[in-house]
Amino acid sequence: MAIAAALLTLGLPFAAFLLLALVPRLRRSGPPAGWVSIGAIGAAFLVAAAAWLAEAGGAGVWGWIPGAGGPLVTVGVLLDDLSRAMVLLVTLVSLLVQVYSLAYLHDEPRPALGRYYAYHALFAFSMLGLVLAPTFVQMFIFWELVGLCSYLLIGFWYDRPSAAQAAVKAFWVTRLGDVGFIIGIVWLWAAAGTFEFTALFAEAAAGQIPAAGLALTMVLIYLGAVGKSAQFPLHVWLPDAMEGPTPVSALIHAATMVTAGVFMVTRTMPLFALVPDVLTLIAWVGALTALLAATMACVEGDIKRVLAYSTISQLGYMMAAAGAGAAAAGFFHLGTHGVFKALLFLGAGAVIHAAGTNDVFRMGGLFRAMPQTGIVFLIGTLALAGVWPLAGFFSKEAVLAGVLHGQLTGPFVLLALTAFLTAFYMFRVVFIAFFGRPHDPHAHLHDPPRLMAGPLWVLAGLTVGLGLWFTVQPPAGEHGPGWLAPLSLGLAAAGIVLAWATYQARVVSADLLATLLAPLDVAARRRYGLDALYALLYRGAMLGCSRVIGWLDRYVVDGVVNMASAWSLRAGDLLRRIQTGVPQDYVYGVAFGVLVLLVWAQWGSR
Amino acid sequence: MSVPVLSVITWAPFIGALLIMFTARHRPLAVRLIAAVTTGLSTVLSLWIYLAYDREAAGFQFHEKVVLVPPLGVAYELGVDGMSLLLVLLTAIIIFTGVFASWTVTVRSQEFYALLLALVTGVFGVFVSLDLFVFFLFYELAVLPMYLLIGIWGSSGQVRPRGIFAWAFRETGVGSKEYAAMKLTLYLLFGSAFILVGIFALYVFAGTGSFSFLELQAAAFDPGVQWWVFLAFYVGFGILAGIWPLHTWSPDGHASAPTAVSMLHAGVLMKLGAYGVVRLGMGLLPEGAGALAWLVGTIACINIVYGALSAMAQTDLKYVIAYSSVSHMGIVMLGAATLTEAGLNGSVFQMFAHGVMTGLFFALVGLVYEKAHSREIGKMGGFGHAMPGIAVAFTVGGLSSLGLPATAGFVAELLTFMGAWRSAHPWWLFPAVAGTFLTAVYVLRVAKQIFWGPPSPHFEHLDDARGPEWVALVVLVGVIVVFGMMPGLAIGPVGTATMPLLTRIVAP
Amino acid sequence: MTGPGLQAYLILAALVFAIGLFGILTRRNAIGILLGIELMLNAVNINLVAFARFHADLAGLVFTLFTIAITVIEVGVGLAIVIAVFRVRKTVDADHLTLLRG
Amino acid sequence: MTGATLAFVVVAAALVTASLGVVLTRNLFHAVLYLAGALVATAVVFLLLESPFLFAVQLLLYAGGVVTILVFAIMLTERLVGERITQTSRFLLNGAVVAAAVFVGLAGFIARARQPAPAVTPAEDQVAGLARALVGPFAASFELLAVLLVAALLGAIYLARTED
Amino acid sequence: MTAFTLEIGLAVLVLLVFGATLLARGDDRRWIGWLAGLGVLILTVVAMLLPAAGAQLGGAFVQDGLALFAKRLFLAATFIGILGGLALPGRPFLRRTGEYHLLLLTSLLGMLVLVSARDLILLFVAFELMSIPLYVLAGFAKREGEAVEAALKFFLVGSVSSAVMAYGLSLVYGAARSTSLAEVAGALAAGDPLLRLGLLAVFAGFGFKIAAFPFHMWVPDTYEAAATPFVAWLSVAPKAAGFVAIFRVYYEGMGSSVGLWVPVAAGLAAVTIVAGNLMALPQQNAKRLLAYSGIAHIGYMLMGLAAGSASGTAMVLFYLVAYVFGNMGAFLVVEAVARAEGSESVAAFRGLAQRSPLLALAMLLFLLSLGGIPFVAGFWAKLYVFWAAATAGLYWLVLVGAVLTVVALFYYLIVAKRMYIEAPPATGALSLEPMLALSVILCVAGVVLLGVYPRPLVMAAMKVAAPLF
Repeated sequence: MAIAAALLTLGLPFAAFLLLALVPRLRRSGPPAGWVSIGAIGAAFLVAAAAWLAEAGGAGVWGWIPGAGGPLVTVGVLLDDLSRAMVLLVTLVSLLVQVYSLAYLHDEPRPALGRYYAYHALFAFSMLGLVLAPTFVQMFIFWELVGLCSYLLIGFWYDRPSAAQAAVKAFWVTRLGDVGFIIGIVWLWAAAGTFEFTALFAEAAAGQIPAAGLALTMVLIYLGAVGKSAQFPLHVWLPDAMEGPTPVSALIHAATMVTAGVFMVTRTMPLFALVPDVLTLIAWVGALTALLAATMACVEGDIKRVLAYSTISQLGYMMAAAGAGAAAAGFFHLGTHGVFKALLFLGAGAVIHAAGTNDVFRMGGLFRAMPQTGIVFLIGTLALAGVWPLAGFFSKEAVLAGVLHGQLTGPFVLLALTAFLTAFYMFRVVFIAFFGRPHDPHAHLHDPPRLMAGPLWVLAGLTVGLGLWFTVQPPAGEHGPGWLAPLSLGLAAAGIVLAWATYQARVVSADLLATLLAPLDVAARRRYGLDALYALLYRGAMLGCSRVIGWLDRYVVDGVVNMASAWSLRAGDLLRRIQTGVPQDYVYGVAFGVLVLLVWAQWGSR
Repeated sequence: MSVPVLSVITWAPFIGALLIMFTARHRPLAVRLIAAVTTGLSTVLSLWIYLAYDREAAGFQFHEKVVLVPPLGVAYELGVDGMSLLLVLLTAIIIFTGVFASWTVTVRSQEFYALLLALVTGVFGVFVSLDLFVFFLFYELAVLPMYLLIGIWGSSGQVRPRGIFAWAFRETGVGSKEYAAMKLTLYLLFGSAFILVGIFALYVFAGTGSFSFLELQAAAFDPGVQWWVFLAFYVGFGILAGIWPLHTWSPDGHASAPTAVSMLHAGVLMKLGAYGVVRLGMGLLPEGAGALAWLVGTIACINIVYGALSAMAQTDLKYVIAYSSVSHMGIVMLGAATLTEAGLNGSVFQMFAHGVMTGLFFALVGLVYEKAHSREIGKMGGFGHAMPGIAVAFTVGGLSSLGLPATAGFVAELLTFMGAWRSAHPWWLFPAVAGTFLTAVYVLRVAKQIFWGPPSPHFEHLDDARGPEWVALVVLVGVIVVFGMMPGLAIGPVGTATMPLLTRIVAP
Repeated sequence: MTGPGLQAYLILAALVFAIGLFGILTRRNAIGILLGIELMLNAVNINLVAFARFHADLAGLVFTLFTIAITVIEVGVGLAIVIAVFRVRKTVDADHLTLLRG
Repeated sequence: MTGATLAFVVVAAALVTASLGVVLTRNLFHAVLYLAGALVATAVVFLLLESPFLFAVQLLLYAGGVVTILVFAIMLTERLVGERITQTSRFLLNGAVVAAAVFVGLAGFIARARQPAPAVTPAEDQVAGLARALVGPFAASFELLAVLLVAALLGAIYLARTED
Repeated sequence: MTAFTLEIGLAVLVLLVFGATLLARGDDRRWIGWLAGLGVLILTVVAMLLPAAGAQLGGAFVQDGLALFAKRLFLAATFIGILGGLALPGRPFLRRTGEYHLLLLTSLLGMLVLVSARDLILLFVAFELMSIPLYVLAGFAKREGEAVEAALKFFLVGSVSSAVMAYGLSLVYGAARSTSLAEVAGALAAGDPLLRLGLLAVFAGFGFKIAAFPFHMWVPDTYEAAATPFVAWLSVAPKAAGFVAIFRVYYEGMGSSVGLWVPVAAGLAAVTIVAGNLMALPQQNAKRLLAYSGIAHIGYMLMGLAAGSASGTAMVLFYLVAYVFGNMGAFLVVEAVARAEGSESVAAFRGLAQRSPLLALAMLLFLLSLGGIPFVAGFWAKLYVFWAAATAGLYWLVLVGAVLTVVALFYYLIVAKRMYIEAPPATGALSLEPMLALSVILCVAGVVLLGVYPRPLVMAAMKVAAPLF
């Protein structure tokens, strides 16, 4: 039953994709295509929900690449608590986002819309496949496929050079991580002889996996997560990915795909558990990522990019938790974050939809103009800031507790600082965009249509509801010392207050802050020079190297060949000059021949 | 097996060529129809044998044998095993689609199709012949018509003579189609000399007075002999397989060749080289192969990275694709060199995958060129609007070539990686993986430059693929995806062929 | 009687042979070249007769007869060709006959 | 030194001088006369080698025939030119070097050759012997020679004649 | 008396043609050519049926397998040559057909005898009988400046070489004390330097005849200027004769001394291959191109000679046959094109494939054969000589040959390019004399048959070559 359910959730979006891909007429018709995809994902959601309620579990594995001794590579489905929850999240957010998109993109030409939904269906399929993967190879397969979808959706407006560039950049950077991932997978296979999680975990438990090089292997595998989950230093693609349509950002670059890395680490925790040092590394990297992203978010003016940085920062949280061994907490945060970050993105979408700009400084006083949006956005913000009693508060506290429990003081400090910054930059946006003076009083701003509002309210409701649910029934797992909750709340409050003081009450001058923290400010605005570095590496190292090789190939390797032939041509031309046409010279030829023969006979043949 | 199905597959195109030559004078449509029908027949039959092949029994099936020259031990002996099965199918697919892809050839189309079909007979013959002598004759038949095909129907690019050998470039006229045709032909004939030497050496040293593959397989050769002969085979076939540094015929040749010919040559003929190394080299000379695997694999690694980087440097679309072939043939040779089950299966699978992929690429490039009349990537842009179908197909091909899962390319590369790490030289894994990343870089770059971004001002009234051309695209894309999602289709039979081969090499 | 040995004759023949070759190489006039050829063949005759004498073998003399005859024939044909050349080209200077070259 | 040797030296000197004259003199006519001289000297050499018959043949057929043809040819060409042909030489030095080299090469061999003692008695009556040889073992060659003569004559006539 | 059948038959034919020449009247006397052709055809048939016979004339003349093999080849080649030349235009060939064929046949007679001669004198006479008519034939178009110039050069180089040869023969005779080759073989063991010198000098004479570098210099000029069908014949028959004579003089019964000639032959082979192929590269005149390529082919045959073994000899014989068909064919196609286009330059072949596909195809086949591509005779020829040289341990020589083969393919493909790739200057098929066409067809047949099924000929060559060693 469980397997059937899993296959069904997997199959529905795929069917939708095939339908849209292979029936051009349907695809070009636009909205109907959208409804096909929505219907499929909706059904998938129902199935997932049913499976969730029934707590159905089970695994099925089938051979994929045959080999002499049994299949070499297998694929299948693995439905357990982890994947169940993730499936639920993915289907839900996908459903909401797809519905939302229908209104958000109603101006798009119909074929484009059809294409959009084809991509979405493919993405849903791929993401589910990743979540349900019982083997590393399958995970990698869908890992790449979601990457492909993200590439396609970022480049949805493919005639915008910036979008095209962003899409390619996203693909390349994540691919860079995947290089490590695939190598790690192969190494693990060579060491353990299988790709299947259950078998691997069993071996890990039995300590049959040779420890030699295992750490490096796991680091390489983790590299995949670094790329996908935008960890430092491979996070550079995520902000640019905001070139895609906002709903895409909500779905792929906030709620689901980017969390795949966290999911993978959580999924394979038994293996990472074998190498504590790697876990510590993961924790530190996560915490660092969280802080850096937060600082960059503080100086960003583009509302979507702020959210993108906050996503990175929150992913850092999750990774830190996983690294601290509190995978559950990390996953918990993954879930809640998925909900309220989707909410924030969709809200931002509504705002952008109305205001027609991403720049917060060209917004203002939106709250009055579009109260619904304002409210849900505020809810999301509070949740993200980790204010009681919203979902974010609990998951964030769980993460901090986990990190603390892991004796990782350094990361903990960084994360705490991040919590403060999070509250600050989010409310910075809120105050500027929603409460500040209207930037353009004459603009006719209005709340979004029902199709967009609906999903917003659903997500808002979830955020609140989950929060209340947890207040009533605290979640299982780590609980930090008593001072933890007040601390986090305090940090959040401090952030909010600072933001209010700076951008609403204006008792503190933003410029003053900037000048005070000048070096940090500049560095953050420059994105810590990482993008520049990558650009340099790409242009200088890779393209430069390719030019050199290309030149060598054409003008040396091939040059030698041409030179040989050219030389023969010239030699022939020179040699034929001996054919002077003068008879006596021909006799000379004979004479020389005779001479050579004589000489040879004299001395050559003793 | 009452009907000599392999012979039919092999000679059907040749009959087609004769028919075209003698019946279809000045009737272009008839020419195309004959070509389509005969190649279609081959395709259907190859599909049929592919399904009818008994995988339990394995070994060589659909065996045919007619003694030609008894005293010399030359016989017309045909048969397919899992490996040749797949490649026969590949050949059929490529030529069938190639006929449609070059539907618009107008100049001297009669001769064009005749030569093309004759060439294909040679290719089929190489894959199915079990007699080394006949094998060689087919091989030459597959190589020679190329000269005219490129020389007559090719297109010239321009190469600016620079660098230390500039004078030589001027003298040889680098870039012109005549140059490309000449270079390709001379190179390949030069290689075939090595092959011939190798074959005769085996014939002599075996002393069985027979060219039959099976009998030679039974013979045991002295290791020294094996070393030398394998080297000869490696160089001879390797030239055709585009091994570095003997690959320089391929970019020029493939860039200059007309669409169908590029498809066939990059798609199938280069595989012919790899096939030769695997079938004759490894199949007959296990110890030689074992002793020289290090060389094959190392050079293959150079191919992968070097080819990818060279492709990245190109500004001419066809050259990009051509160099990508050089890079991907590296994967093929690497897989073979690993001498592991995964690697060898991957190698053979990559022959197939890359064949289809490159076929698709060259078909698309041909279409783009035909519509835009330019191969300069720099000038192109935003073609996605005008030719969405081509854009999609190109993307699929590109994804396959960068080894994206659910395309045939991924399976091949995964298997090769696995094999490489399990091989005697694990470090081979790194260049191979790096290659896939570099591929991602240049392929996406090119795709973005051509199809994305705002429409380029240089071109008006571009349009999408039309009528017959769709056949090529759809079939090839379909094959890439289907085999990418169900690799078992191919690996199943291939495994039956590769395993015995490996057991002979690894466990002497 | 003790006359000069075989070698003396052979050396003499070789000398004449070389002189003939010299003439062929240096003469411009076609007829002059013919004369050189004559000398070379003449040297052959000296060889033959000398050998015949010192081996007391008739074959050498027969050989000489043939050589002489063939020489005459060659001269005849050669002169005919020279005359034909002269008719068309109005010169017998061999080194002006360079229409064909390379 | 014996009389035979003396005779040889004299004849040899004459032969060599005549030969040099052939290849060096500027006047073609004189060259031919020198050639005649050389041939005669050769004939005398034959005589020294006790081959009277060949001496005769050489004188009559060779010196006579060849020289006559040559003179005819020269006169013919000169008539065609209309003035006396003086012939010049080219690259004397190169020619001399090459010819000398050839001579040295040959002489080197000859010097290394074994020195057979002269057969005491010359062969029995030469003329009869030759006659027997020509109809005997060498008949075939003789026939061929005849064919060759005819063919060459034909060819020569064809080339030399003025008509068509 | 069957030993002399061919020679006598040919002599009779010569007399017939002679008589005809005397009787013939009128301005078009080409019927004599038909007569000669018919006669040669008959003789060819006879030769095919003729059995080998033992030594004659006290060993001076031998009709063994080798001789018979060679004679069949000469006769066949001559037949094709006459056939191709039947329709030669131009006054000399119309009016003096008699002389033309008479000389051709006498030269042929010389060849027939040459390959049978085991006596120095007979050898020399036959050699001259073969050569002297050729000088005249080269200048047969005596009103053309080039023709007579070519004849003069041919004559000068030829007579100098024959002088050298005669000188060598005299030394050989002197050292062997006999004119019989059998004695020579015996004497060589004694190692008299004079004998070696003599044989080397003789080799120079043969070198001229087979046109090995550097005795080749008359070849391009003569080929370019002389009448093409005659050149086609000249480029194969005398060379074959030269090679067979070389086998007789240097290999037959030499026993262990054979090794003596290997370095000479190998060296000559190397320089000839290199020089011939390289010098062919820049040629623009088709006949000149073929002339140089022919020189290169001589080099390849010398490879087989250098093997100094029965198999090597056999391979040379096979090569000769393949070469006869391939080279004659190529020259005859040149003649056909030249007659239509009025130009013998390679450029005249432009677009031939579109005007006369079959003629172009024939030329392509000949070129491929000369280039040594499978399915056609030349492939086997090259393969076999390489094989022979390799078995003799001359790997360096094989390498040189193989590399230069690529060069050769280059210029052959250039011609192919002209024919197939370039556009024709005019449209409409070329007009082609039936007899010329027939001769081309014969060559095609030979090239293809040998290419598809070389075995019988190889075996025959093996059989006739074996007794030499």
